[in-house]
Amino acid sequence: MAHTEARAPERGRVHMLVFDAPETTVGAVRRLRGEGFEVAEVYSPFPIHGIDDAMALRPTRIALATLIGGLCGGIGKLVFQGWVHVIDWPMDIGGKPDTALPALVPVTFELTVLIAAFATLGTLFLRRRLFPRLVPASAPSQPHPRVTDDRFAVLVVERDGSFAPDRFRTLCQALRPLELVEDWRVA
Amino acid sequence: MSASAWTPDRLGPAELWPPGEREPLVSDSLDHGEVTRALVAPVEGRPGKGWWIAFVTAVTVLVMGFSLIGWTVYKGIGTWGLNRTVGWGYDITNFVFWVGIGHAGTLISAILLLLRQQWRTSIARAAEGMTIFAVCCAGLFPLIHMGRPWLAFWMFPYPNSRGSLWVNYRSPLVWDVFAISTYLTVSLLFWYLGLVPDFATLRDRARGWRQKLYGWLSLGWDGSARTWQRYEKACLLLAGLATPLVVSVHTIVSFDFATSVIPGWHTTIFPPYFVAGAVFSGFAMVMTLVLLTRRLLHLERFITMRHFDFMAKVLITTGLMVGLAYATELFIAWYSGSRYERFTFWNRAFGPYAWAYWLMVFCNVVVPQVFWSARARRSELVLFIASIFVNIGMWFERFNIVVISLHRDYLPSSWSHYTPTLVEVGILIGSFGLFFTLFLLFVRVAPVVALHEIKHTLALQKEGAHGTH
Amino acid sequence: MATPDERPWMELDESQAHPLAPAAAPERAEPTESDALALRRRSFLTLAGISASLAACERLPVRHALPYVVAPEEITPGVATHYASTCQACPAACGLVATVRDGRPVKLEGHPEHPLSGGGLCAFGQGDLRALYDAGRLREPAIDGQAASWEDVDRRVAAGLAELGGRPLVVLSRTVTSPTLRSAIDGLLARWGGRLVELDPDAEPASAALEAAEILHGRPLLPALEIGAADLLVTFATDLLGAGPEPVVHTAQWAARRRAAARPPLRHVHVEGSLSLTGANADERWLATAAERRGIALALLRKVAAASPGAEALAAIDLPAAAPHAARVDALAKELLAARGRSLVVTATEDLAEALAVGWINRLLGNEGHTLDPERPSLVRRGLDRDLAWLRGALARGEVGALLVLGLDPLDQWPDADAIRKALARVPLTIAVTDRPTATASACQVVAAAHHPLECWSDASPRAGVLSLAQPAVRPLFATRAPLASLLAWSGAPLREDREFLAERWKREVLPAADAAAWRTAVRRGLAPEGAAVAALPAARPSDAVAAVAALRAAVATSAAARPADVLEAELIAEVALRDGSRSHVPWLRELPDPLTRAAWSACARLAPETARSLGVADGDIVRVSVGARSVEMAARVLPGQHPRVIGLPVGYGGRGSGDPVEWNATRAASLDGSGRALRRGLSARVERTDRRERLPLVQRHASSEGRPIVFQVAGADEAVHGAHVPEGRDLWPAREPTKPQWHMVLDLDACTGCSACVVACQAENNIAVVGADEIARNRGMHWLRIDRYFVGSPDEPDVLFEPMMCSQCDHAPCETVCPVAATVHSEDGLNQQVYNRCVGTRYCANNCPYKVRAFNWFDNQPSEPVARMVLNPDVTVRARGVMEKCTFCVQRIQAARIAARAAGTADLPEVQTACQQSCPARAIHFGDGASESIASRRHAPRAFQALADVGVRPSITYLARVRTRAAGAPSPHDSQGGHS
Amino acid sequence: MRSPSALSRRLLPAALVLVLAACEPTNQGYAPPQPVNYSHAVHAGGLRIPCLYCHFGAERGRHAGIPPASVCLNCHRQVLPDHPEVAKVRAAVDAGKPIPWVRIHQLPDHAYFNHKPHVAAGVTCQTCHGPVEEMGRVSQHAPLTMGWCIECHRKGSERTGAGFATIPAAQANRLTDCAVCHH
Repeated sequence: MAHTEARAPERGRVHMLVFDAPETTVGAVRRLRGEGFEVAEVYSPFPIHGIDDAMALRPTRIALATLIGGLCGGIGKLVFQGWVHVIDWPMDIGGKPDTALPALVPVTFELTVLIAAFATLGTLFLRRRLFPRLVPASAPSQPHPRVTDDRFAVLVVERDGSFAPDRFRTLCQALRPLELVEDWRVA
Repeated sequence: MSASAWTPDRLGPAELWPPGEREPLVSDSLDHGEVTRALVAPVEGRPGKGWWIAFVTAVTVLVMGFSLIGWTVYKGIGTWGLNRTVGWGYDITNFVFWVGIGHAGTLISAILLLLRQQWRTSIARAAEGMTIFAVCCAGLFPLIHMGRPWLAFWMFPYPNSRGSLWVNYRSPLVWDVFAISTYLTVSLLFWYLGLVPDFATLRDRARGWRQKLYGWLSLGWDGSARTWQRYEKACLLLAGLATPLVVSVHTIVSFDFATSVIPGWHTTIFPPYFVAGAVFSGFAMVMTLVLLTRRLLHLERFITMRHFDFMAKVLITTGLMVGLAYATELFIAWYSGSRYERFTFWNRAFGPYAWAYWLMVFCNVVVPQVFWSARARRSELVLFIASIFVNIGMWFERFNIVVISLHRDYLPSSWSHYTPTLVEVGILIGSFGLFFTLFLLFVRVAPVVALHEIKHTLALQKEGAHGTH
Repeated sequence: MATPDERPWMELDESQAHPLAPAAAPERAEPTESDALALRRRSFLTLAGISASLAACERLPVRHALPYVVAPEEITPGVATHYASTCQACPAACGLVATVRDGRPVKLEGHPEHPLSGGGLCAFGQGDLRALYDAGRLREPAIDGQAASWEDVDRRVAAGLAELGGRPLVVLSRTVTSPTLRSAIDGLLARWGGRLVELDPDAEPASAALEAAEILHGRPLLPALEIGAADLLVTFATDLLGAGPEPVVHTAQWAARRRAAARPPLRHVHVEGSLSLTGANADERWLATAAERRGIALALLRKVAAASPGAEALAAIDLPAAAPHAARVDALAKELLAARGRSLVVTATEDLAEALAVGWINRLLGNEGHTLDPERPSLVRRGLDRDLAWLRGALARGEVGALLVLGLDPLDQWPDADAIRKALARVPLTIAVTDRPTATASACQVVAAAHHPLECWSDASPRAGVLSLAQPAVRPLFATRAPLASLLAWSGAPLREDREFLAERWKREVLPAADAAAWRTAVRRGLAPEGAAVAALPAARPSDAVAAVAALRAAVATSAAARPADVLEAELIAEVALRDGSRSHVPWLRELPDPLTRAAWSACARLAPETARSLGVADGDIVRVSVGARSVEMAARVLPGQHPRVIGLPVGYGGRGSGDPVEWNATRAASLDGSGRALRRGLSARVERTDRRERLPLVQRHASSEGRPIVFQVAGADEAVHGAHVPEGRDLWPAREPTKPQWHMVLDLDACTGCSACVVACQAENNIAVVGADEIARNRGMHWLRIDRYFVGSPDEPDVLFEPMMCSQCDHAPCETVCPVAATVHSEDGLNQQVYNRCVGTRYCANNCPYKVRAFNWFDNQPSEPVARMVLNPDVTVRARGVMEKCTFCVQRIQAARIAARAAGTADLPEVQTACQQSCPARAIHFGDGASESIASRRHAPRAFQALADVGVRPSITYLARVRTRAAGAPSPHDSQGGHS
Repeated sequence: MRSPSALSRRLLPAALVLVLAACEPTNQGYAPPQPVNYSHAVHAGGLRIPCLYCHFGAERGRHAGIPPASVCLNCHRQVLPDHPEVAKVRAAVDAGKPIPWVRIHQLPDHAYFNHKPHVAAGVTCQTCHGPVEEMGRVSQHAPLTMGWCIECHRKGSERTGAGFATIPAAQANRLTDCAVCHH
């Protein structure tokens, strides 16, 4: 799902509006979407308050990965510890029973947290395709070099012939972006 | 966080700052571009004289410390002042001290994040860095304190040809191994996650090898709304994970002592006592470090006295908590009726190491009381001196727990004394060299204040200002 | 021992060459660089069993295995053989069993069948093994300081002896207990004309007692003590249980008597000035200076004589009435009179009057023949001061034609060493027979490098009627020669080999039948058979009571000069570790802490707390003690129980080559009286404080038990210990199902005298490293077994309690839970196992041990010289640096027993003795299955307690409290525990 | 854009190296040339000489022992006295110098292996040394790691068949105690 979303701007003609403040950006997105234009993506140097709502993004389910990771880590480690001390090589350590559950709690807890953290970040990186790479990722996916500094870019995609170029231009004039790049393409 | 409306009233105790006089956390006049330029300047520019002096000093101390570690490994632990009765001294004292220091970062970045304390933003990055470097210093000591450190990998359960002889999961030291390595890993992940957008900023400003380097480090960050959405969620989740983790780590470190049989160690109060002490010492160290960094990197606009005011309040609170713990220990030792417990605490206060005990009480309980004064909370000199005192006091707290409990335990015939050697003192100083070397490198590689978070805070501040008027 | 062999000790067939040394090393051994050390390669097997750690990721290095070319019959590689022999470290000549592995002795133990020592072996005797492998031994003979061949030595000696010109050859020796050696000396003296002078270099004087015996019993031999027959033992400043003449024998008798349940408890009253082990163990201890002791002895005699019919002549002597402790003297005299024939009074003194008085007391009480045996006298002390005075005079006058010094080092031990050195230079022929470089050897023309006793054939008769045999346990390591062989060579005897001479003499004079089988049996048992002919003793002159009374009257008249009350008196004392200092180079003995001062390595002057206060001296302050014109500087050690006017100076330190920073032996502080006697007691001394300090190598710095349930004493054997029991059933978790056996140890503190034999036994058995004075001072000693010493009561006259402390193998071992790598875990049979190769050295276990019995290898401490490593027990891992270690209950012995049982196909383990248990002269240590009768009955005895039982770790060691019996009405101010620091 | 598989191509070999470094290689299969070209296949296989005839130490104690050269000559004085390999042995005996055999089975020094109880328990030589009677040049059959020892010791407590029957049940379950081999 995220995959197709990310690739969406590459299909069809794409126009880019550049702003310098989060409020204007959110306002622009609302207007554009209200006018029936499809806002494919918004790029910003920091998370914009209210943009999820404006873009009508579905809430992320990344917490599920955390839960699964944590359960796997915790249960797995508990079972492994139990196997080590009860089945594989039971030893008399300090006269305590092999099944000394309280002693196994700390490590179980740590592994729960560790694997949950790995699962969360792994999911984030995988889903958002965040991997180490040499070429600046701006080339394919980042529309404007200053979106990591002080610019906010809104991408509007033209699709299915329902796009009205005149209306779009008029709206853009009203929104007063710093820049308007029509038919923006991946460099 | 992003979902809820932020109002300045939540900033902190509003009564201190009557409406209209409310001091902004970050100077309002800045725009995003200025923030970027101001904060990446130490990374992109050439280091100043101050940085070089600090760096050369730190590296020198580091080299000295590691030479002494090399000497220890070559000759044996006998180069230290430990003996048959006192098997742990500076080594574990330093370990617990550094682990404690390492608590403030995660506390500030995770717990205060969950508690929506915006003032954390300016110091969170530095505090997280400090956490990681402190945990590195801490991890060093369990490693080198071993008689045979080259076999340290036996502490990890890995399949082996010894019939698969695993580890003893009942041992608090194994818990430590898992706790410290998990804590280091999760802290690193959390820290790195926060750095990724800032690396992208650096990447997009850089050319040549720096662009490649930051290109690698920023993982192809694009700043899209969808990425930010998941990013923020992941940050919250990690904060949620890190919060019990940070509490668990010092709890487990306290288990090293609490699960033993030695009077003075075998104490159920230890987990909360250790965690409070860790926050206390961590905040003191953050204070020391941020006071210096702020001056060194000219970040007064981002780290304001208001931040220190908050930190000083945390110090006084946690200082009272450890003070309560000290008193509780003494009371319970008396109340327990155990002759061993009673003697141990009598010995702490009036035995041969009484000076260390009272130094601890002075530094940790008396000194922070100065922060009842609002003027003291806003005096850099008072803050700096007090934070140093707390650092010293918290080191001695661990020394008292480790050494004074051991040197006179159950059997009077084995009572002994411990005096550190120059090697041990040198390694302790060397660990500060490691800490500051890493920190000084860090401020040259990454923005010491989180760019995107400051910008976010600025934006919220403006929005909030609009919203309330 | 471990192997259930009905013939436990090997026999050496006389038809064979000595087979102990194999032609080559067995497998696992590599060729060594022994040539560089002038070791004869054939003489030993290399260092099998010495661990070398192997790098994990490499192929193992190529190792060669060199099998025997022709296998010797007696040796199975890796299997120990045991040889019965006799200890020759001191004249007490205890029975010995040497454990030999692959041709080298690795452990000395007591000979259980020896009629006197009965299985125990003291620290000093066990240390002799380490002396065998001492790198500093003489390796070849020398003439005028130059290495020489034995032919040259014999030629030079023969030439020198041929030119005596009527002047006597003097053989100067320690008391000779070997009848065979004595006959060889006699042969030499008969050939060349001369005289044997015997000398006992001990701190404890014997000459006056010998003279008293001569007067009372007709020959200068000490009547043997039978402590086992006594109900009341009164000892005057003789360290019977410590560094006395026969500590193993007397300790065994004393402890056996204390355990004899059917008889009234043995009461032991000890009178002394400087705290000794005997004093520490006595029920009652009186403090008295040398002069006061004489007064007490005479006052006792006066009261005993007054109450004894037929002692009018004695009563007529004007014996002093008033003595210190007058009230106690009265009471004791009554007790003595009530215990006629069942009491025993012993003294070690330089005062003939005191010695005679004690002899008379025993005679009047009818103890002779019961607790004291003049008919079968002890032969371990025969040095008479008058012989020595003669030798001094003869040397000074240049009348000695040749001097042969056998083993002694008078230049180190005599106060007038400089004069003797000058006199030696004028003697035409001087010969030193010694295995060590000594001061005397360096002043002698010929140095006949001697075998170590473990390389020699010999015999010994420490008491009339007792004769044992000594056989070598190893082939000679160096180009040395047995002293006996040297004497034979110089006397021109037809038999020149020590073994032949010995066998010939035994067949002729000792054995009932002069056949090879009887000889072989004797060698195998190490003892002369029952009813064998004993050594000839000097004939006893009939005792002349009138003359004896006259002698006493004369002796009493020569009263010692009164000393002002404020002058301190110095007393030379011996410690159990070093005794006279003849083995002061042995690292085991140097590392052995004195049981009273708890100081190792370092000589320290013992001062009473009161004295130390008035001098402003604390532990470790260097004090200068001056006796006459001589002075000595020594660290002070404040010792509760010391007489406030007596300062104890240990002898045995500072001998040449001992490695002491001070080349000094305390015996030199002794002064000479007018007759040339070396005085050791009651010396007027001045003590000054210097401004220097020494960091004393103390292994214990706190003397009080702080009222904790650690150690207890009770007033009667049936009295229960209070406060040491813990209610059962407080566990938070279910108990494990115990299997059989569960090893358990019981230590009887009432038998334990603190003699420390077990400490050295443990060190030898378990390859425990010696770390040196500096490390001991840092509290880093490696001993697995230590003997804690607590003082109870007032610091001026405290009771002393000893408590051997080792790993308690706790059922709920706190050390096990905390080890991260499971290097210390519990075994099925209740042992707390320590796996050295798994240990990573976190020291967490040691921190968590309530008894602090774990020792960490702070450095690589094992000796590097190959010869010193030969002493290592191949059954025990040599621990590397960075590894924790501790007592294992001698698990290698348990393991050997289990293998033996398995090979025999039985389920029952043979008896296992730990090394400490085996060596204990007092038999204070009991070891076995906790459910067995011998252990279980003791564990549940009234006196039983466990140290720190309230901690709840369930130790597998049970202690039995010390019983201290005080006379009715005697001051008994101390409760069972508590004390001071 | 790089795919995850490119990542795994680079990371996996690195991970593999780490895993390999962690597992300890053994000397299994070690078959060095020996100074005398002695064939167990001929003596123990073909001629059916019992192992314990030459390695008599195995019954008596810790070391099975390499037989003294004199044992070889018990037979070879009569049998094949002129064989060139036998001549080497005789030369060694005449010179009194031991033959420097290359040691194959090496246990770590901190493990106390004792042949006697194993032989007594009926463990065959081949269990550990492999089919020596088929070996021309002896090679190390088993890995001789602790895990390999323990595998058998664990079974010792269960096995009731030949050999282990001599071990009383109460003792058999102690075969995995550390002190059985480490003291």
